Amino acid sequence: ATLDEVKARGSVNCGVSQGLPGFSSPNDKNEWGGLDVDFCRAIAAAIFNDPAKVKFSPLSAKDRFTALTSGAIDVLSRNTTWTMSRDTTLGFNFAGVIYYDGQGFLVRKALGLKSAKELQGASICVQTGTSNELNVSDFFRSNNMKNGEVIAFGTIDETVKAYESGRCDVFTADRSQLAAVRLKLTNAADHVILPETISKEPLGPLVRHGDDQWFDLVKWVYFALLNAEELGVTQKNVDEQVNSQNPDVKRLLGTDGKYGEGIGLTADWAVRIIKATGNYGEIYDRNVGPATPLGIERGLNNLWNKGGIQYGMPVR
Amino acid sequence: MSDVRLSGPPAASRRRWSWTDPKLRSSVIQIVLALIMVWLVWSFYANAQANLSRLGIASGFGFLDNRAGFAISQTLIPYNESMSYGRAFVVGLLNTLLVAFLGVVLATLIGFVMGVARLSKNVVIKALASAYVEITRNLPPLFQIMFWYLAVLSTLPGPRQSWGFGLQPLFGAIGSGLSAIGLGFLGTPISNFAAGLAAPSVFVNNRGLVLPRPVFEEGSMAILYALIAAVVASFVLARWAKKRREATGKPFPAFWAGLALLIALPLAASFAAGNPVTIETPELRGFNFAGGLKVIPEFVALLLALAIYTGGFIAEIVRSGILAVSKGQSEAAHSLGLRNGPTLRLVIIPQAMRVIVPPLTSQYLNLTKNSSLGVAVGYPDLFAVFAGTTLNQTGQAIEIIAVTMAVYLTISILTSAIMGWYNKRVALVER
Amino acid sequence: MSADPIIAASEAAAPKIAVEMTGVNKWYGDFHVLRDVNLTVERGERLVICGPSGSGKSTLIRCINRLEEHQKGRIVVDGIELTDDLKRIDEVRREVGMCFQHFNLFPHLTILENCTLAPMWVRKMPKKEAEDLAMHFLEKVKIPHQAHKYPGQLSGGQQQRVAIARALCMRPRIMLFDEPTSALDPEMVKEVLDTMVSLAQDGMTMLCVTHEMGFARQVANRVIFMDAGQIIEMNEPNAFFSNPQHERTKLFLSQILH
Amino acid sequence: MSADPIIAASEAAAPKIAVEMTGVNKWYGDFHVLRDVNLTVERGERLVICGPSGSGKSTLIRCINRLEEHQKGRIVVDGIELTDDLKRIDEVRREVGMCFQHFNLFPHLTILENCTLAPMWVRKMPKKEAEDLAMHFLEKVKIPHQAHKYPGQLSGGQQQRVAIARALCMRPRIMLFDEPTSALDPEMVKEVLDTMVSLAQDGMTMLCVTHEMGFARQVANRVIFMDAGQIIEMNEPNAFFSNPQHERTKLFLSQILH
Amino acid sequence: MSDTTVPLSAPRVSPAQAYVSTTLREQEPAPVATRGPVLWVRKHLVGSVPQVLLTLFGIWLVYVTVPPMIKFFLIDAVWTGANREACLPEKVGRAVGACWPFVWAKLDQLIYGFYPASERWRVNVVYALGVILLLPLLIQKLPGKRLNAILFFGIYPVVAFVLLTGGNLEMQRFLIGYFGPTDLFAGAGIVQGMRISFWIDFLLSTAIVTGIAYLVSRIVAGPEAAPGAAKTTLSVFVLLGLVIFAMDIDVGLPQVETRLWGGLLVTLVIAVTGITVSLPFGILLALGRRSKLPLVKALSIIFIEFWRGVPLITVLFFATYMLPLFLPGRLTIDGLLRALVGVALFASAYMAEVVRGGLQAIPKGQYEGAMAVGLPSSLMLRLVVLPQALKLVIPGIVNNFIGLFKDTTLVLIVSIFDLLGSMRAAFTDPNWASPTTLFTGFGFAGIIYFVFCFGMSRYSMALEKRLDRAQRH
Ligand SMILES: Nc1ncnc2c1ncn2[C@@H]1O[C@H](COP(=O)(O)OP(=O)(O)OP(=O)(O)O)[C@@H](O)[C@H]1O
Ligand SMILES: Nc1ncnc2c1ncn2[C@@H]1O[C@H](COP(=O)(O)OP(=O)(O)OP(=O)(O)O)[C@@H](O)[C@H]1O
Ligand SMILES: [Mg+2]
Ligand SMILES: [Mg+2]
Repeated sequence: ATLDEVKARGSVNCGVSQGLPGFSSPNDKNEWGGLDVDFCRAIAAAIFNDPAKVKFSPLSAKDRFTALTSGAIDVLSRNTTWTMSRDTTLGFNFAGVIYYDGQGFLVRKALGLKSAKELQGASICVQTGTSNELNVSDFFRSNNMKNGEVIAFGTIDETVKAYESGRCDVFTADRSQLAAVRLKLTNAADHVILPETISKEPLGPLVRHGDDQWFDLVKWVYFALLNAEELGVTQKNVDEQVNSQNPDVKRLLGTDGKYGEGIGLTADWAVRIIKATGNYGEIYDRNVGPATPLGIERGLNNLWNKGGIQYGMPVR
Repeated sequence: MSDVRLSGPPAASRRRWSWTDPKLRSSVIQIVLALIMVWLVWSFYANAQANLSRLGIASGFGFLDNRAGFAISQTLIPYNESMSYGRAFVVGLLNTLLVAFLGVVLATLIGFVMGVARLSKNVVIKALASAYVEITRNLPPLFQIMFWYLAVLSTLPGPRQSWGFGLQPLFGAIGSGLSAIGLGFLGTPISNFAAGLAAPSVFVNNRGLVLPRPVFEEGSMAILYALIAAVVASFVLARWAKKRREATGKPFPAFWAGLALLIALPLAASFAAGNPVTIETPELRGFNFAGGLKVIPEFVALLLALAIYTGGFIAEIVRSGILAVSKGQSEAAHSLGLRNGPTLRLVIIPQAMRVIVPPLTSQYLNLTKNSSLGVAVGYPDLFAVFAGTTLNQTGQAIEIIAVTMAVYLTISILTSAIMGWYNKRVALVER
Repeated sequence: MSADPIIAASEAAAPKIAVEMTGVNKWYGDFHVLRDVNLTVERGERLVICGPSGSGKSTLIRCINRLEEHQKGRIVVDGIELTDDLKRIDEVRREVGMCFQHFNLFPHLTILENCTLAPMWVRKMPKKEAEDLAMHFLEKVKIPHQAHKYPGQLSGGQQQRVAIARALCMRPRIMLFDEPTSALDPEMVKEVLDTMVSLAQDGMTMLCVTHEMGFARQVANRVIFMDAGQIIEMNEPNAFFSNPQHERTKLFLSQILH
Repeated sequence: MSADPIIAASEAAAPKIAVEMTGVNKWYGDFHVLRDVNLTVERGERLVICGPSGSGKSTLIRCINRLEEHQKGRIVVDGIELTDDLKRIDEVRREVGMCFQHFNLFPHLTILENCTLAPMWVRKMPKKEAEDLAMHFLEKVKIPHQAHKYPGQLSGGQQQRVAIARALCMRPRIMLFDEPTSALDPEMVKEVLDTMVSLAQDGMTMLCVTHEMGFARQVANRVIFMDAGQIIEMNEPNAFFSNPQHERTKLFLSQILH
Repeated sequence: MSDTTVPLSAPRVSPAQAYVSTTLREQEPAPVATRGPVLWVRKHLVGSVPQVLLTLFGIWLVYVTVPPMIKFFLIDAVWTGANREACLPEKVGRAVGACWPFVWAKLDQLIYGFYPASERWRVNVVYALGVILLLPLLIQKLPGKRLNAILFFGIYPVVAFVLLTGGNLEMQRFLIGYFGPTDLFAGAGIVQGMRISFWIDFLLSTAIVTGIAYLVSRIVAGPEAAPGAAKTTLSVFVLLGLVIFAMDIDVGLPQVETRLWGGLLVTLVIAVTGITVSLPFGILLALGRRSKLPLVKALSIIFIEFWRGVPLITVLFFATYMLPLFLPGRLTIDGLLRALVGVALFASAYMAEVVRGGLQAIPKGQYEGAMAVGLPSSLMLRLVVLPQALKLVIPGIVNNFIGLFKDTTLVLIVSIFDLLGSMRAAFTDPNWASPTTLFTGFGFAGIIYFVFCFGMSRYSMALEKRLDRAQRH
């Protein structure tokens, strides 16, 4: 079973993107950071009580699924859209939606475009192997527009490079990615993201079919993060919260019942997670929130009771 | 003398059963080997089965009929995202074949020119050709593809600042030539006529190369027929010219006559059919040029890099092929009164070819295989479209990689077979 | 055997002097290979040239059909002076046939094609006619049956005879031979020499570099001895062999004849 | 010269009959090379085999150490019948030495290494001993000084003598020679023949394909004449040369002796 | 025929024509140039009208390429700077050529990839050791080739491996563990850094395989061959055990995962491993292809032609993404190792063809000579045929190596960052985006590739010449 292998190996193998600020990218010292990365750290913390016991595999969109299928990684946490075919025929299970996103367009300001509807005849750069590649064709078709051409590149860097060099008029990807990419451009101010969101892009971690225990574990790490935020358990106060009398908090933190054992861990699994990475809101704010260079509002990604749709299943 | 009639060898007699019998030994070794192979194949199969069913991945080729859903930037046959993966496969395959075929042609041209240049008496030309060969052969092909794509083509101006090329310079030159010889008044009507043709109609920008495109309307078939007729006629003419030369010894300029036919017949047909072919000139509209024929920069970069890289190897092959023909051969031809041209054509090249062909074949194969590197610059060849995008969308790695490998293998085998056949034809007959 | 009518015919219009060399000098770089060579060969004459290795024999006869260029002096072949003019060189080469030590047949062509190549492409002869001519000479050298084989399938002696036939097909007025038998196995030497003798009997003008002294005695009008790029001695064969005048000639003959 | 003690020693235990061929037939594809050959060679005998080219001489002796396989009949060498059995083939090859027309020395090994290779790897002899043995035979063939050179640095005659020494190092009871002198320049033939004569004087059983009739007269017990895959005539040398019986033998001898 | 001479026309030499030279002429200088610079220029530059045109064209070509390049890479180049500002013409106030500070800034990444800075000395040691061991191997005159070769091909890889990865393989299972019915010894613990489970498995596997080898060879080749076969198998295992043991000891170096490797390091690791692994496999395949056993021959041909017929990137794809599907679930292989497997398979096929060329060049007489002195076929191969064949194909092997070196770039398609991949990654750094960054980067990487490949090709040519000479003497 995956969990046993992970334990024997002493680390979680986690597939991430090759460098997408806010989600997963290495800093100058080659330390990985970002929303997707922190999720992997949370898994490691839950298992080993050490968020460092995770090995990151940077993967291009094109390579990510085969890497997971082949067992090179245990979990893929790489802004991957939850689609039916991926969930079924490709042989994966999505453990949750860590970031609700939608596809948008990045263009040069100089073009003076207001709307994606004006993109008739434009050349479009997209990363191959993504849902974006499929959506963009559908968008043009459903709006009765003709795109100039869609040029698909193997990695995000190549795609951005091509956009920047003028090979395309438009770069399309998930809006969060666009925001991140824009930061990497030489003159961020010269580029704008068009208002349209042309698709639903629920991004989340996924695991292979065939190991329900591991699937549960990943899924519940995600729920633990959400529940912690909802219950106000934070990295700072988690030690105090252990003594909380709130029955929801007690169940989450394992002071009441041994829910952790259901996923092959110990009762205090969630404590370890929160201590290591903080709750979902903390992770969000740290990596992509308004205070970061990306500066993305919570929006849909707020908790269900705060106007968003993030909803952690109850620990019970 | 004893009477021994010619007879065939006897059938193998029965042998004593011994472990040092080589026949028996070899069969045992082979059986063991066969068993190992079977076990290997079986265990591969069983592992794959187990792994796939554990993951719940679909298998089989049913996916080929599913909707592909993605766009492809260069399509030789009509294609859009609502067509099937099977169609996308064909589009990719054709793109591979296109770049491989043009690459082979171009590389051969470059290679022959450079190979001959390396043998030139002219030291400047020789040095340049040597530099070309050494540089191109010693840089990885992928490096060269990326160089052309990233460093050269991507620095071209955007569509609005495109470099336009028309016939302007030509007509301008004619005009000034005419005025120079005092016929300036003639220049006026000519320039008027030329103005239409002279506007830029070929554009180069960082989106590639945009060319005027012929649009075939009703009646265009006539031109095609005329072209076919002209081709047939030139063949017949060439054969007739050869016959005549053999019969009477008199040469006939079959090449020029054929060329004239090839131009004149379709032109005449076009006139007769009321000029059914119109030229669609590209126009800058919105983001990009609309109309015309577009050649994407990914293709150009790949083609250039492949042709230039392989050309370096072919140049060396050609050079050594020519050097392999001894000096005595050209001396003999000269002493028979043959001049340099015929000596080269009738004596040197046919002999050089037999040295050149086998290594040339492997260069053609290498070029075809290297065309798969287009994936690094986003050229939608078989590998990118099928083993890339399709594999990603469907996840059926085994089927897709197997088919991809099989396709390349088939191309390789076909090419070697054709070149092998040709090589047999040019091989020397020895005692 | 009477003179070959085809060869005889081609001789008809020729000037009396076949080759005339006056003060011919040639250098390879700094090396002076031919030093003031004067030589007149009349029509129908048969010259044998001998001399030690490196003495310039090959160079001398290769100058005659301009496979090598001379730097000083005049060479007039069949009335045509050899200059840089390409047309004249062509003319001369059409009149002068040559056979090499290593035959230099074209290995990718059949024997017949070897023989018809030049007549068809240089003399613009119809194929049929060229083939008839070729068969005539192949018969003359006694290998008509091999016409459709390739050179690689023939023995050395046969190949050299084909080379002679190939040269004859251009109906040259002069034939040059550069050691035609020295690359052959001993048993094949004779068949080639026989062919050359029969050619001589037909009255062909021949210049022949060879060390086959029997052949020289039997066929040559004159024997020329060269050393260090000069003609040292020249005489009719009997006198040459029986009574050499120059020291070097004596030395050379003593080495070569046993 | 007295018998070589090492060779003599190795002969001690041998059976009386060295080679026995009964009704041996061999085909190359459909081509019948050996036709019903019957031949008995006694220990210590020295046979010379001659005959026109292509008559099957080489094939015959190559069948004896199984470089070629025969298809019909029996070959018994030194008491061992040759069958497909690899072990027997190995045994036979250990008892039978062979020298080829083109020597086939191993060019990447020194002379000494050429000689010690087989004793060390096949007879599992210690290196020192093998080298002593090799030097013994190299002295016998008169080239001990060249022991550390490579074959490419030796003349043809020397190479052939090394080849003989190499074969002797396996202390064979029978030696086969396939035209050992025909690839040599004339001046080297004698040195090799001398070596072979001295070997014969030591009492070695020898089968030798050669056209050196002087050698045959001096050394052979019997001369065999082959044609078209058959043994046509067999006799002791004097009778064979002075009074050949068969038409073909006469013809052949007339061609070969002058 | 004509030796019954028909009399030829009588000799026509009049006594006057008979001639004996009296003076011997001395060597004279030529009246026109037949050598020297003037003739050279005439012959090689301006012999005829087309020659002159060609020369002018050539000079024009040189003129439009070489000076601009020198200007770009040297004269107009920027040599120092901290970021893109240094290379922007607007900021510098002049035309800007190559942006060298970009290369300096990325140099570490190009040489080491993401190899941790504190551990880079290990890479340097490996580089240095490699050079120290390789140079004497390449220089023919130096003695001790055998020891040198053993050090380079035998010891060095192990040392390099331990240094680069940090050793400590932590192997958990061997043959039985992977291919056996269950993971028998998973429970056994660790003693002094050694995994008991692995070594139990190893010893057992060794015993079983040796036993099988003994039995099979006894059946196939007879009783006296069996101990030899068993001994050989055993020694192979002992050697393997030693190597694994050496790689497994924890020498106290921190582990550096292969995915941190990059740049030139990866290029060299792949090229060198590819060539050393492909040599023995290539030889086996080449021998297989010449085997008389139809099955062996057919399998070898299929294997060779298959790998030669498909592009390397499909092979890499296969190794990276499909190999794991075909192996038992328990077996996971490192990403770089997977690429190496692909490269090695591919290179073996090409190597096989090179070696086959050498085998074909060995004359039949050598085989016959060996057989006639009684060498059995295995010894014949080892002692007579292979030494000669391999020596003949050394230039071919070097050429193969050049090809492999160039092919290492393809690993970037399976997301391993070799030199070219690292360079491309460096291009995306917005800190260094300037109009000339790309050209500078390509120029730099190009020079490195060129120096390696050109150097090797010259070496192989020199070798070829020397072998030619050696063959002739
Ligand atoms: N192309 C060349 N360049 C320089 N020197 C040459 C060249 N060809 C021939 N020589 C030299 O010119 C001299 C005369 O050569 P030539 O071939 O005419 O001699 P030869 O009398 O025919 O000798 P051989 O009997 O060996 O054929 C020789 O010393 C030779 O080395
Ligand atoms: N491997 C082979 N395959 C087919 N035919 C062969 C082969 N080897 C020899 N022959 C033919 O068998 C015949 C006898 O050959 P063999 O070499 O025994 O003759 P030989 O008497 O030794 O002649 P030579 O004096 O030329 O060596 C020849 O006609 C030859 O062409
Ligand atoms: Mg998506
Ligand atoms: Mg000469």
